[in-house]
Formats: sequence, structure tokens, C-alpha cells
Amino acid sequence: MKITLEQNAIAVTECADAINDRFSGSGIIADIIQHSNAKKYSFVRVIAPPQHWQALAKWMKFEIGVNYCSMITGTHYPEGGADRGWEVVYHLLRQPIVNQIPDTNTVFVAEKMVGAQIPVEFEVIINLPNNDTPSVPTVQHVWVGADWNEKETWDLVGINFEGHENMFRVLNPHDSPDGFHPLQKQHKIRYHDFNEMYDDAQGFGRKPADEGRVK
Amino acid sequence: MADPGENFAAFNSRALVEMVGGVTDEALKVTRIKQFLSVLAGRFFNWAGRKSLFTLHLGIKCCAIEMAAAATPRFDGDRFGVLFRSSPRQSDVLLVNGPISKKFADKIVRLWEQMPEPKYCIAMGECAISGGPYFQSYNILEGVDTVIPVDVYIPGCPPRPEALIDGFGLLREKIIRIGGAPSSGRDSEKPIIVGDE
Amino acid sequence: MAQMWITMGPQHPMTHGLWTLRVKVDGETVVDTEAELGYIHRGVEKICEARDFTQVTPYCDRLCYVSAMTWANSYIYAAEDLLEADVPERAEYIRLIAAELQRLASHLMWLGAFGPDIGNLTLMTWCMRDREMFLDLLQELGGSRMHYNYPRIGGVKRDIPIGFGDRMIAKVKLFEKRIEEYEMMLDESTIWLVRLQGVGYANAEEMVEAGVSGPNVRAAGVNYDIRWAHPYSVYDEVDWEPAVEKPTSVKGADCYDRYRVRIEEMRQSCRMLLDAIEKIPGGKNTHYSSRDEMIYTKAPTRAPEGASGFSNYECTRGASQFYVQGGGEGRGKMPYRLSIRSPMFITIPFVAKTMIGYKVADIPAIMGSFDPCIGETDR
Amino acid sequence: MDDKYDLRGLIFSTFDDLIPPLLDGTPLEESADSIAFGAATFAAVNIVFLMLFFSQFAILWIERKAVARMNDRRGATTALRSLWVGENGVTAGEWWNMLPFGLGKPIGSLNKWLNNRFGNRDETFATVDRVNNRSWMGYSIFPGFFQNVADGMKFLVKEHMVPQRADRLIFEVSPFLIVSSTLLILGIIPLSSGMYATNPDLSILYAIAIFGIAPIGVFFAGWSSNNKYTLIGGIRSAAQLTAYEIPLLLTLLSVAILTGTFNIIESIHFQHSAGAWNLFLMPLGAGLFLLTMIAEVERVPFDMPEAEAELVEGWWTEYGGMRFGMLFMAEYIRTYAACFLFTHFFLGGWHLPFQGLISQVPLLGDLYLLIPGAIVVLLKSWLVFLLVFVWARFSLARIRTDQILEFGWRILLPLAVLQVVLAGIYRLYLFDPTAMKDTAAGGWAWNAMGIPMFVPIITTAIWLGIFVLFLNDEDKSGNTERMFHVYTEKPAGTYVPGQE
Repeated sequence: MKITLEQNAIAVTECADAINDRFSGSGIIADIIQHSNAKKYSFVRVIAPPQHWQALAKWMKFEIGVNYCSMITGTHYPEGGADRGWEVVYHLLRQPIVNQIPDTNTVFVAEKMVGAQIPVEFEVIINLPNNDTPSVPTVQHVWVGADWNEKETWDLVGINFEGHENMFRVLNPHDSPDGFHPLQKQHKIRYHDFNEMYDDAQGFGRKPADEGRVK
Repeated sequence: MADPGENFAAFNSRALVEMVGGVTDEALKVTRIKQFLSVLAGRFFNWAGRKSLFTLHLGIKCCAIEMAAAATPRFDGDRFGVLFRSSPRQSDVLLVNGPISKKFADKIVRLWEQMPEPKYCIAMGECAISGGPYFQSYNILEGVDTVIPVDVYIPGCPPRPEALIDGFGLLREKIIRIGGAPSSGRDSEKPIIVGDE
Repeated sequence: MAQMWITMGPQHPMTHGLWTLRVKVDGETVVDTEAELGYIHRGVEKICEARDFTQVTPYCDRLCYVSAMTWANSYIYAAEDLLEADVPERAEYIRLIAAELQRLASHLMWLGAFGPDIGNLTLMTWCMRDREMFLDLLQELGGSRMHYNYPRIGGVKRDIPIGFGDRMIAKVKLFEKRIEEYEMMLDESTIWLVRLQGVGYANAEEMVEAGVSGPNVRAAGVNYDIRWAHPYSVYDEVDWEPAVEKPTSVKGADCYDRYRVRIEEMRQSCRMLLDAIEKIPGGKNTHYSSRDEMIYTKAPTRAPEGASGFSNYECTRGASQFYVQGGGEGRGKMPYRLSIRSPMFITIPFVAKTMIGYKVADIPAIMGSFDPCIGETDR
Repeated sequence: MDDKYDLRGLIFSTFDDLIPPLLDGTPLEESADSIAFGAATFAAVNIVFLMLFFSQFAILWIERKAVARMNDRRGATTALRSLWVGENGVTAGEWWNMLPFGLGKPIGSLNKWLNNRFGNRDETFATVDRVNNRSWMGYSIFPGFFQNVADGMKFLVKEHMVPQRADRLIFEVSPFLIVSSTLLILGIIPLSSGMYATNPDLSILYAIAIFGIAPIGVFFAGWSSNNKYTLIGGIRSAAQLTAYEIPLLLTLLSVAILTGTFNIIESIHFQHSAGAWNLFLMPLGAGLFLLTMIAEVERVPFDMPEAEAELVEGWWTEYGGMRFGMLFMAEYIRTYAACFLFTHFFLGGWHLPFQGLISQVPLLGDLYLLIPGAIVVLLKSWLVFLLVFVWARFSLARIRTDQILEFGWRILLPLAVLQVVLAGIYRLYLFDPTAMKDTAAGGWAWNAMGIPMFVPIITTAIWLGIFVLFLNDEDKSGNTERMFHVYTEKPAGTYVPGQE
């Protein structure tokens, strides 16, 4: 059992068209892109300006049923030009919830799925201007799953999510220096160019024997 | 420390008073009593200590799975008295089986300090030895020996359970030499590396 | 009665790794919880920015220490998306076989760790005993017990050895009988049932909303499996059905449902393996050399500027996703940014909130039934 | 019937013969009898205690090896030989040469001879033998028996640590409270009618009273450690023991009603004289006793106070070193005592199975009765330990706190009351006191309707029937849906490759 390429193409086209119709004048562009791996399925890539992102997210959730926020990626482009210093990529999924009613025994066949039942991948790209305080509006209240993903993106990449409640470091130690976000490109990894990425807050440095050595 | 030259007939109360009585420092007194005991019962306690190595049930990363595999039917570490206890108070061996991040560094020191002497530390796997594949990482220490003293190194990524069992064997070999010496006084002792001829 | 906070972890038998669960209890009842992660955060994403596309694979192996093969496969599909590589069909079959063997090993490791959580130590040794069978098979492919570094961009490292198919069929058939043994020991024990049934309800809609995936949502009746929703390997050609649990309560899936769904998934993996080894192109008793075009197609090593690759992969714990950005000035061989989506990273805070209202003794049962793996969570 | 070997009588008569002549003419002459009595009691108590204490190593060993077999493992293999043959070829030294005055020379020469004659150093499988801790020629005598010795000795040299903010006095006292009260139980456990330390008239009550002291120690230990896990463990222990002491007391009350005595030895005599062991007269009581005893000694499935999964090691989390070793030992002594009590109350103590019938056979009967009672008691206890305590521990899961309390109050308590009523009925209406005989053949006091042994046979049959009924009365239709309701289009496991 599988979702066929035809079903996938129909669903992707529907979604992309719907987004383009709804947000035609606001700079939001939805494309259909084909994966070049495995079975060559297609997905919807949306490029959105940050100020419309919350509206788009709510609309996507309630109108086309995108119920699953799976991944948020922040990227730092120090040499990306004035308009693209940072990029935030959201990977969203539309995933059908079926047969959760107790004592029913619906047999579920993927090939017969139509319309909003067909799972679709979405990729939302938001480019941010090249400055020191990149920020996007939060979608924490739209998808619960975005909560910890946003925390992680702030912790590692340093992208502020405006309006995010209860932001704290999830992966780095709580006593990391303010403004230390390791995935920003000005931090070089150890032994490549610099001895240390930053002044060691806890004092666990390298071994004395290795000091001053660049591998 | 059990010295083969010590006279085993020296067990009487006067000897105990001589060894222990003059010392006022509580910790030193405890150490002296322990020294006396280990001289007294030397071989027997040494045998008991090396045959019954309770390991702290601490799973950090990949090697934790091999640690678990070493306790299960095919490898069966129980044959050698290697049991896993969850409380550091009841364990003898701290088996560090993964990278030590900055967040975990003070926790593992605390675990080590909670364990009663005599205690031993085994660094299992590359991450615990030197940071392993993550030696360049911003969050990983370069080996657990930056924070606690290590007795046996078991290289591998991860080492096979056989290597772990061999590591325990080499640790027992070492215990024959050092006995119940406190971990802080073992700095001169060279650490053992499994597979290093 | 006064309430108090208990800190469980980082070293605690319940945690299955290194993390901290802070529980506020009122007597024996859990009132509030907080999860704290990051004890083995290793910065893999940063390290991989200084590695070739091929050199990233071992790091992906080490992301999750009980399902190395599926994580490596997941990365490979992302890299193939980025580098536009073609994969021979035999290689896809071998990847499927390897991934399903790994799924069996991983679920056995889960069941083995779940046993002591409930208090049954025998289950652990039995599961680890059977897990060794599959580790042996994987060892024939990858050469190592845990981290195989087996898939390559454009194929696999080496072909299945001669006799591998027969050995696998024998072991899988033996294991199908062993599953019945486990069911005999567990499902017929009233204590096992009363410990799991009616404990740790998680609603399907809430779980999907919170980002939980994989067997944990399938236990709640959500028939969503990436293996059919976005088929990637040859899952559309082999014979299998997604294992979905029909919830008995409107409150969603309980621990027992999650246990059953994994047992069923092991059955389905066996079924898939037995079918795939028969259908493999080139035959199961042929051994091609390691760079043969049957199992490997040379892929470009440099990614074009601005390209990105994405893979959505049904790992043993849920959807693992990789997002790779290529390019950058003079560094086309290395990923500019590698982003990893771990299913457990989102699940653990959700599970922590699921525990509220249950007893302290239910904490390991609920936590264990969600199959946490901290290696992939902290990255 | 009394055991053939009256060790206690022998000790007392020996001391009575020896001591008065020795004290002739001394000022102690008048109290010579009391002195002889005291010395004999001292000897008897020590012999019994040492036997009970050292046979405890057997149950530790039984558990280790039985568990290993259940888990498909070998289990501990430590041999005593590793004391002088070190690890990986590094010898631990010839310790016998260090003993003063050449006392160890014989050991050295014996070891040398054994190594020369049967040594495995140059054998084909020397490595295998070394890895498996095997002894000469690869043979292993009681493999792993000495593992427990090693564990115990190791605890002796461990550092004693008291948590900084613990209530130090109570923290130090509670292990001793637990251990000493546990050792007191051993005082009243007879090994046979001729081998016991002391025999108070109300020994059943005494045993239960002593069993009730240790929980206070457990609670003290949990509270004083200043650790939340130990605190919860201690409170759980208190709640659980309260819930299970009452059914236990009622069960023992029914034993007392049936046998008409509060004395352990007399109740054993009753079982033989009346003709049937209590197990067959009150299978329900036996089951209740085992269940409550498992809860009393805190083993799986009722080991909530030391639930490893959620409370790290339960109430003894903070104990290390010898304190932990003693607690561990006390735990096993309690278990062992529970096995003994079950043997005495329900399995007829030192009486052999079918003793009444087999002793009638001319030659065989005499030989059969020659088996010492102490051995019979030990074997029965070990069997109870193996078949009930170990088997249950390693095949069952752990029950939750609320479930364990509900089970205790709502199910075990009514059943125990029922058992008390049943025991009264048996004693009053079904028992024939005139037919009791204290001979090797035993009596036939449970005959009814002219059929010999009608009462025990029919009781056992009824309870066995109820048990089988419950065993098979799983609601198959309802449970099946709950159990195996993962659905697929094609049921898994039925698939045959190549067929569609």
C-alpha cells in the first residue's frame, strides 16, 4: 500500500494553488518541487516574508489541514547579502488522522485516499535581513510541536521568535554566555582555526598537553 | 595497601592502637583503619574486592548498549561478579560509557564523589577517552580523565562486550597490585589500556 | 499533603539515557513535570559542517545508538536528494533489509529496557539474547556490532554475503516463534496487563499536534507511516501492512497499546524481510563486488550552490528528518548546514506532560512505553 | 513423631554428665545443674544459629543460579581457586607462605599437588577455563558459590559514608534494628524436633511479632537518609506492610485454630499425628501465606518499597558498604525464615512425604526414617524458595502501589477471614481427635464417611478445581479483543513468502 505519484501530484497541486490564490499579493509564493531521491515525490515549497508568516501558518493549519510541524531549521549566511543574512526553514506535514474512534474497524487503503486525506510535505522558507537580531514571529500557539523546535533553533542558531513564551536553552548548558549560539558561522569548530570557540564558562578546557596545538 | 612483606601475625589490639590511635583527623583515621584492615586480611579482601565489582548503572550513550549486552546471555558479565547497581553508594566501578558534555561534567564528578572507596573508573569507548568523534565539539570534554581519574581505558567505538569484559579482567589484575588504595592516592599508577601490548 | 519536587536523573534507571525529569508529587500522584535535556548534546550539526557528505554518515550512525542503520539511511536519502544521485534497485532492497533488521533489533532493545521498567528482569535478557541474532546479521553487512557506516550515497558499501539470505530467513522464522513466547510471558500475566492498561493515555490529535510520530501515534489509531505515505525505498513492492492499534478508549492510546503496536511492528518487519529477500533483484545468493553497478552508482560529490535536500524517514521511533543545505564559497563538498529532526526531541516534553495525574510508579511505564533515545534527542 | 536424631538431648545429657563432676568441691557445686543447663543451651543455640546462618549461602546461590538459568545465562562462576590463582595469569601471590610459623605450608603443598596433578594451565582449553573461573581440569565445584562470599567480604572494606544532612543517629541505628530483629526470628525456627535453639510456648506469635519490628527500621532508614526516594520507599513500605500483616496474622490464626496450638513444634507434630499436612487441609491458607510473605519480605511482584525503576534503589538508596551488605543479608534471612515457616506450618516440618505409608514397608521404612529431619527441613525450605520466591520474582512484573494496597485490603483480607472460618469448621466438625497417633505411621484423624483421608483429598480437589477454573476462566472473547486487536488487512504471521 502506498500513496501513488498521481495522488501526490494532485494533492501538491491543490495545496500550492490554494496558497497562491489566497496570498497572491503579499509576496508569498508557493512552488511545486520534486525530490530527486528515492521515488521522486513532490512537495510544496513556500517562500514567505516574515511579517506574513503567522497569518500563513494559521491559514495553512485551519484551511488545508497542515497539522504537523516537524522541523525548524535556522541557517546563518554571513555573506548572503543584505536580504538573506538568515534563513528559517519550516518543514510541515499534512498527516491524516483517521480511525481513532474506538470500536470501529475501518480498513484503510492508501490508494483510495482523496482530497485532504493525502499526506503532503511543506517547506516554508523565510529569509531574514542580515543583522544581529534576526527574528521571526512565533508559531508556538499554532502548532504545539513548534514549541521545542523554536527553543532549539534559538538555542543553537540564535534566531529570536517574537512572542515565544518560556524560552530557555534546551541543549546548551543553562550557564552558557549570553549571545552564544554555536551554529552561527562566526564560531569556528575546535582545532580548525581557533583554540576555543568561546571562553569556557565552566572552566573545562582542553587538556594542558594540547594547548596551543592546532590539528 | 596490601604489602606482601607485612607480617600477618601482627593482629592485636596494640597494633591497632599504634596505627590508628595517635591520629586525630577523622578522615585519616578512617583511612588508617582501612589500611590496617587491608594489611590484616590482605589477600582475602583483595580477592573479594576484585571478584565482586558492582558497576554503577549509568548509561550515557552508545557504549551503554554494549554495557547492557555484556550483562546478557551471550556475554554474561555476571560470571565474573559484575553486577549493575543503580545507586552510586553501592557501586565500586564507575563505567563512563559516553561523551561527557559540559552540562554533565559536574554531575559525573558528583556521582564519583558519592561512591565509597575503594572505587575504580573505567573509560569505555572513544568518547570517554578523548572525546572520540566529537573531539571538535563545543560542548564535549576531551575525555573523562579531565575531571576524574581513570584506571582502565577501553578503546573502541563502541568496544565490543568482549573488550569490556577484558577491561574488567585487566582492572582485576590491577586491583591485585593496588588493592583498596584510595583513588586519590593512585596517581603514580599507570592507567591500563585494553589491547595495548 | 505537602507537595515536593523529585529530580529523576540524569543518572536514574528510568531515564534510558541522560536526561532529567523533574516531578512534582502529591503523595504518590504526579502533579507537575518538567523535562530537561542536553546532557549529551554533542553539536553534531556543527561538526558535520566540516565534514564531507560521505564523512557525515558515521555521525548519523551515532545519533541513535540502537537504530544506527535507519538513521544513516535517513541521512543518505537527504544527501541523495541534494546530490541528485541514482540508486540501483538491489541497493534499495538491501537498504530495506538492513533497516528492517535494525528495526527488529531496536524494538527488541526497547522491549528489553521496558521489562525492568515494569519490574520484569527476565524479559531484558531474553530480548537481548534475540537481539544478538539480528546484530550478527547486521554485522555481516556493516562489519560492526552497532555502528555500521553501511549505506553510501548512491548505493550501499558492500553486497549481502553469500548465505546471508538463508541465515536471515532461518533467524526471522525462529524469531516469529519467539514473539509468541514473549506474548505468552507478558500478555497472559495479569500483573503485566494491570500495570499497562489504562495508564498513560495519549490522545491521537494531541500527539500529532505536539509532533509525536511513529509507533507512538500508530498506537492511538493514526494510520500514518512514512513508509506508505511518502514511500522512499522499495516499501511499495514488498508485502506488509502498517501496524496500527485500535484504541479502546476515547482518551487515546495507553501503554499497552504502545507495547502491542511495537510487537506487531516486529511481526510486520519479519514479514517484510521474508518477502524482500525473495524478491531481491539479482537473487539472494549472488554476491556482487563492492563497486558493482548493481549496488552502487557513483554520485556527484559536490552540491550545487543553494541546493537543499530533505528526507522524511520512518525511523524506529518515528519520523527522522534531515535537511541538508549544500554549497557555499569553495566548500561544495561539505554541507553548509545540516539540520536533524529527531522524533524523540519533541516527544519527551510531551510525554512528561502525559504523566500528570498518574502515580509515581507509572512514570517508568509511561516513559518506557514511548521508547526514549537520548542520543538522537540531544544530538 | 520426633526426629530420630535428638541432637539437643545429646548436648544436654553430655553437659549434664560433664559439668557436675568438674564442679565437685567448688563453691559452684550447688548451681552445677543450672550451669550445665546454661552451657548446653549456649551450645545448642550456637549450633542451630550457625547452621541456619550458613545454610543461607545456599539460598543466595540457588537464587543466582536459578535466575541465570531462567535468563539463559550461566550465572556467577567464581571459584575459590581464584583466591590464589589471580587474574589473567597475574598470580595473587602465595599467601600461605606469609602465615606465621609455617602454618600454611600444608595448604601450599596441597595446592601444588593439585595444580601438578589436575591443573589446567597447559590444557587445551586453559583460556576457556580461566574465563569461566573454572577449577581443576575445568571442573567447577558449586560454580559461583563463593561469589556471595566475595560480595560480602567486599562490603566489609568499603568506605562508610553518611549523607551530609542525614539524621546520623537514626541512619546508623536502623540497619542494626533491621538486622538484629531479623536474626531474632532464627531463634525460634526449629530444624527438627531434636534441633532447635529455643521453643517458647507461643512461638507463632513471637515470630509474627518479631517480623513486625523490621518495618520500623525500614521506615527509619527511609526517613533518616534525607533523600526523597528513600522517603517514598519507607512510606510505601509502611503502607504495604500494614496492609499485608493483617491477612498474614489471620492466616496464622487459622493455622493455630486447626492445629490447636500456638507452638511451631506442636503444630508440626499435629500435622503428622493427624495424618495430613496442612497444605492439603488449607490450600487457600497456604496460598495466602505465600502471597503475604512475599509482600512481607518485599520481593517481586510486591517490591514496591525498593522498586528499582522509579525509586533508584528504594529505601536503601543511601546505604553503602557494610550497612548495605547487612541490609541485603537481612532481606535474605527474612526470606529464608519465611520459607522455613511455610515448611513448618504447611509442609509438615521434618516429616518425610508419605512417611506414614512408607514406614510400614519392612526394610525400606526403617531406612526411610533414617534421613535426618534437619536435612528434610532444609531441602523443603530450599524447594519453597526456588519454586515460589525465585520463580515468582523473575517471571512476574511489579505491581503498583495502589493496586498492591487494593489487593491486600479487598481480596486477601476477606479470603483470610474465610480461611479462619473454614479452619474452625474443620477443627470442630471434621476432625476426629481420638484417631491421632504419634507414631511413625501417624494417625487417621481426617477420615470421613468411612473413606480414609477423605477430608484432605476432597479439600485439595475442590481448591485445585477452583484454581484450574480461574486459570481457564479468562474471558477469552473480551480479552482477546483487548489483547490482540492490532488489525491489518492480512493477519501477520500467516504470510508465506511467494504466495499471494
